[in-house]
Amino acid sequence: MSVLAVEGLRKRFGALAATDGVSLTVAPGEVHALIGPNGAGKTTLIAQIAGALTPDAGAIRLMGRDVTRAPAHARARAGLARTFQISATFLDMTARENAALAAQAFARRPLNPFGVVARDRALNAAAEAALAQVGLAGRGDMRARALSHGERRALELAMALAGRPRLLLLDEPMAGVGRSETHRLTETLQALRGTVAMLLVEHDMGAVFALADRVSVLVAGRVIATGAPEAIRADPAVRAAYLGEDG
Amino acid sequence: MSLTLLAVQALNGLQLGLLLFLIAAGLTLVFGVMDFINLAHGAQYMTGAYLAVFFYGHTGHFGAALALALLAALALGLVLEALVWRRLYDRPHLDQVLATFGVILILTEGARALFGPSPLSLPRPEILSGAVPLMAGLNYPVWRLAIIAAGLAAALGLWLMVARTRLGMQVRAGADDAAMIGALGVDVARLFRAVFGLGAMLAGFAGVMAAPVLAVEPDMGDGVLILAFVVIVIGGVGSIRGAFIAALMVGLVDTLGRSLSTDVARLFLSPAAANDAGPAVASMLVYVLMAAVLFARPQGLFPARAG
Amino acid sequence: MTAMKSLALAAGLCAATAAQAETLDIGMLLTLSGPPAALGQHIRNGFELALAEKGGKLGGFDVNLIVVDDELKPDVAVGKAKALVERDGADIVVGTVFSNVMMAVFKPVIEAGVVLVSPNAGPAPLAGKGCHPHYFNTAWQNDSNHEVLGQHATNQGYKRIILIAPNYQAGKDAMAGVKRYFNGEVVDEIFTQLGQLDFSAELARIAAAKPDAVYAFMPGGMGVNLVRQYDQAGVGLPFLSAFTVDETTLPATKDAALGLYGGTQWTRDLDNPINAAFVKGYEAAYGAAPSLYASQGYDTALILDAALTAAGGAEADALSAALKAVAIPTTRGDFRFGANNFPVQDYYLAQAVKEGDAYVMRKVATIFEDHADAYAAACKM
Amino acid sequence: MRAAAVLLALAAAPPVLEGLDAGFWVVTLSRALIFAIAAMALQFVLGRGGLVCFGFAAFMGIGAYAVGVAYANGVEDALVAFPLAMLAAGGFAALTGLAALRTRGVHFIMITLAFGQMAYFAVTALSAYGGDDGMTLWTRSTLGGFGWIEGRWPLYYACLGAAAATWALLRALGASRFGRVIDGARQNPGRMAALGFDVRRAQLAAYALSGALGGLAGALLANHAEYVSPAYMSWHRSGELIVMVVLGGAASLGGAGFGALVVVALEEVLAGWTQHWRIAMGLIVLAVALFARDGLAGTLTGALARLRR
Repeated sequence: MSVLAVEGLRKRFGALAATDGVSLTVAPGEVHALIGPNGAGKTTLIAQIAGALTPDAGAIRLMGRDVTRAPAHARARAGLARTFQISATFLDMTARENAALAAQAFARRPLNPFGVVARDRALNAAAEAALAQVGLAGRGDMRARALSHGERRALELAMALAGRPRLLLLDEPMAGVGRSETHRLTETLQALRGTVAMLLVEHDMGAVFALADRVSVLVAGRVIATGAPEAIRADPAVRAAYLGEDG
Repeated sequence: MSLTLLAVQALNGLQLGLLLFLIAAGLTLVFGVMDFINLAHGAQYMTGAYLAVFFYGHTGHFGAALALALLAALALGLVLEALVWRRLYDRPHLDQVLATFGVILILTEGARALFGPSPLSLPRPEILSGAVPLMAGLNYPVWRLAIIAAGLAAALGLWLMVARTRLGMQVRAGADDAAMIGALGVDVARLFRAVFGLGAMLAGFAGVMAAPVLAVEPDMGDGVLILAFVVIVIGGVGSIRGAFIAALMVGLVDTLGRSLSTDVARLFLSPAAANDAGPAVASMLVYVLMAAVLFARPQGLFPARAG
Repeated sequence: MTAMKSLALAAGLCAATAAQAETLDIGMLLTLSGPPAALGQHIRNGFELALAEKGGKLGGFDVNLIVVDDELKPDVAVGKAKALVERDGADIVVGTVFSNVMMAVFKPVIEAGVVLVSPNAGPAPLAGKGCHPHYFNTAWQNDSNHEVLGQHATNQGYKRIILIAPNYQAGKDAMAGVKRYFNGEVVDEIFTQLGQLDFSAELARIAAAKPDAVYAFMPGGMGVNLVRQYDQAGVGLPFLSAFTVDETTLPATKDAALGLYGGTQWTRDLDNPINAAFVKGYEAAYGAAPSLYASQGYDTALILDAALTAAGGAEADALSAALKAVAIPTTRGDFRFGANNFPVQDYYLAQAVKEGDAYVMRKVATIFEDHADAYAAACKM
Repeated sequence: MRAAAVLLALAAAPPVLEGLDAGFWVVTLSRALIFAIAAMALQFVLGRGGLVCFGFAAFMGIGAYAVGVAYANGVEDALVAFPLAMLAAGGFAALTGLAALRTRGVHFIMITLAFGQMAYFAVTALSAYGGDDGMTLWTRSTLGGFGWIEGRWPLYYACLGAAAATWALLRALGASRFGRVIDGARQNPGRMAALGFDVRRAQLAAYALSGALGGLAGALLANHAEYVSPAYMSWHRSGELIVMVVLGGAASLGGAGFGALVVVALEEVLAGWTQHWRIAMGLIVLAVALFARDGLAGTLTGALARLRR
């Protein structure tokens, strides 16, 4: 049973069909990459799957359960975690507090009014583990605002992992990140392969082909091809859509 | 409740609506373009009325008083913009609320210190001081028709400016994304000054038009300020069209509510209870309307800011 | 401008108290801001005029007058009343203008063991079962002036009338007062919001109902607007009122008020020496025609002067006994308190007229003689 | 540590003031403490939660009227009236919060203003309880039949106790997991939802709690003034409360309380000097808004820090 099943998803903004009948699945432990030119509707698709946008038609199933209309926080609790294209961390909080907050969502009593969260050993331990996983081990006390762009992308990933999700939605994690940090992020994702299913939206072809078990190509809101990385690389329709060659 | 009385109340509602539009137009422009919450807008309406009374006292001629009052309102608006507002554009809304709350206190108490606490009055210009028989035993003052005309003229003028002129284009673009048009080479500071000057003049103009009908006293700005905010929120912040339609809605709902509520309450309650419930419900109607609109369309009816 | 004049007068006042007599602190709690501020200002002017004429002394005591503005806000007034009696140690409190403020400050002042003398507000509860030996009213019980118009409407043979008043205690008292003496039909009772300034909706309702006459109670700025809009709308029906058409609103309403009626216990043409001197003195000091409120402020000072002289001090029980026994000539003629410490006096119908360029109220007829208020019987003192 | 010093100073105020023959200031300080409770409750949702409520005076008014209505129906015991006041105000906050929390930004400000005005006009229609004129409370609330706050000092210490308890409660809540969720919801509600937090439910709980504390302040205000009036709920009061919080420093709980003390004391002092005290008040408020970026508390602590360095 696939971790994520999207069937006939449709979303229009006035005349623009941002998502025009998209169907795709992500098997347990699989890394399914989603590529396509700018404006193909990748972020809109991710937003619908994560619950930030409500589709006009179609269905989204998470671990077999229909979440098409479920609010974002319900999907997160059902095991779906995501990162944002424009990184969305809590700038006034330290890196450890950010990760601890992510872990808190899945702790026994997330809104517990008693106790001092700053000295909550369980949450801080989970936070440190998540930070270590993305190579931010020593940066726990830095305010998110003071981190470099690459480190903030890593922090976002740590926050997504802190809740031990079943499905990871990655919206261009490598965007704007330098060579060395891209390499480290790819290694981190490489280590996660098989433990958590991932839907990876990314432009960096190097990372895509290094990580993806399967690749789908989205053009103008429609999936024009799905298959193994090598097959997609050779597919003439994909080359035409990407490189603009005729025929 | 005969049909003619309903027509008369609708006319009263229209007049209140258009007066509210004059005030709300300036507020929605300033708020829409500059994302600036100006609580002192009601005080500028009050200042316009006092300026007219002051200049009428010296010139004895309504037309001259009106012109001088508008110029003085513009000047005061620009001075306020230079001294205070300019420092607040990039500050959070809360700081703007605090600063403009301070300005309300200064302008209101200043008027009380200069002109005394008692209400003053501004006589209507001779030619417009008559009354038109509207129904048996009720004449409709020509001056209220002048307010309606002034409201419509201002609406038309503003619509033309916003839709047809370069400044209007910049205003609409500014309402959507002021930073962007700054990047495109528009002197945003000059645009803000122009918008703010226009807003101050509109508020002053509304004050001058209202002075002959209502009493001119230091606290006249408060009640109007709240209604103006209700109007711009219903209409959609930054939208002139929204402010116009919402102002008419609020004017009609408030006036018809005030005249019908006690009769309607009498259908369900005893006369004594109706006398209590009627006026209370009438005053609440406008806020119920706004809460309903915000609940259904949180961005207002005609949001200027896309998305 | 009026503020400057009263300051000059006060300055003159201090210079007059040469001998070092014992000082008496009198707290004066009035509405001096907002639309009805003129009422408080007139009462203050009247009181200070009498004080100045008596060389700053009442009953032989030097008077330290502490004037406080209650802003027509009952909750603000409570705090200020407490400050007057507890912090400033006021021996006597003179106030308030409005009934809703009076109901709020009554407890703090009375419980501080201080005599409370109202130069204006006379709400029904304090005339009836809520009366108190230390509470006196030198003006009238709220309903009385309205009863004058109810009696006048009956005398005129009107069959259907409409009442309009603000939605607060004095507004309800006004309507009760008119209905007590009017034997025709009250077609509609319109309650407006306190401080409302635009009456277009209400005037349309009145015109549609076509009554024989309209009765209005709209003090201060509200009255100015109603009278002006009533005239602009050309309703043309007889306009009866109390506390709406008087020398505080005539300067703003001018011609719009001519011919309109008011019920009052004082007019400028009451034929007695004290009144003639008062009118001349007031106009000389303030350059404006005095109103019934000014006369009430003036009379309050005269009454306190007589009572303090008799009692020899401001101790509550002694002063109250002296006040109860007061029988002196005032601007409205011979003055005495009834059993419930409210005045028993004559009431007149007055009409707005223009004399030269001044707009004043003239007496048209005497409606009641030695009239006590309707709640005196319920007062067990 | 600083909090203990402040508490000690406030506790010593009555004997010191009485000694300086300024006993009436105890009454003013009691009123300041009551508004400090409301300001701190407002700071929790406005400063920490980012929810600019422009109808907070309604919660105080409902709390005051709960005490007034209970009193009119013979219930004078604070053990009944005060919880009733907090329940009524908290309930109103929860109910209106359900609708208000669907909106964001200036629309949230306006819809809370709308609910505040509705409560205000509803109360003016209650002619059974004095309507527009309000209602006098002839005796203050008792505690198990005993007149515990009849005198000036007992009422002061009751207000001080309530203010200290409110401060402690909100400070603890702020440091708890619940507090961090409210904080996060202010910074980025979308991110919080993506992490799995039901943001609206958490904000509604915070909003209802602050409403209940507003009700407590209202109950104390009714006893302080021994009078209840719709004027407690006017939008001007809601505006003044926001000014207190922002003037004091919206970012800090203590700052908001300090802002309330400053505004109430300032009003008292300035009103003593000139009839037109509002001009001076307006200038002070404007100066703080323009120059003291993070309020009096922020600026003071900044200055102190620089001094110590």
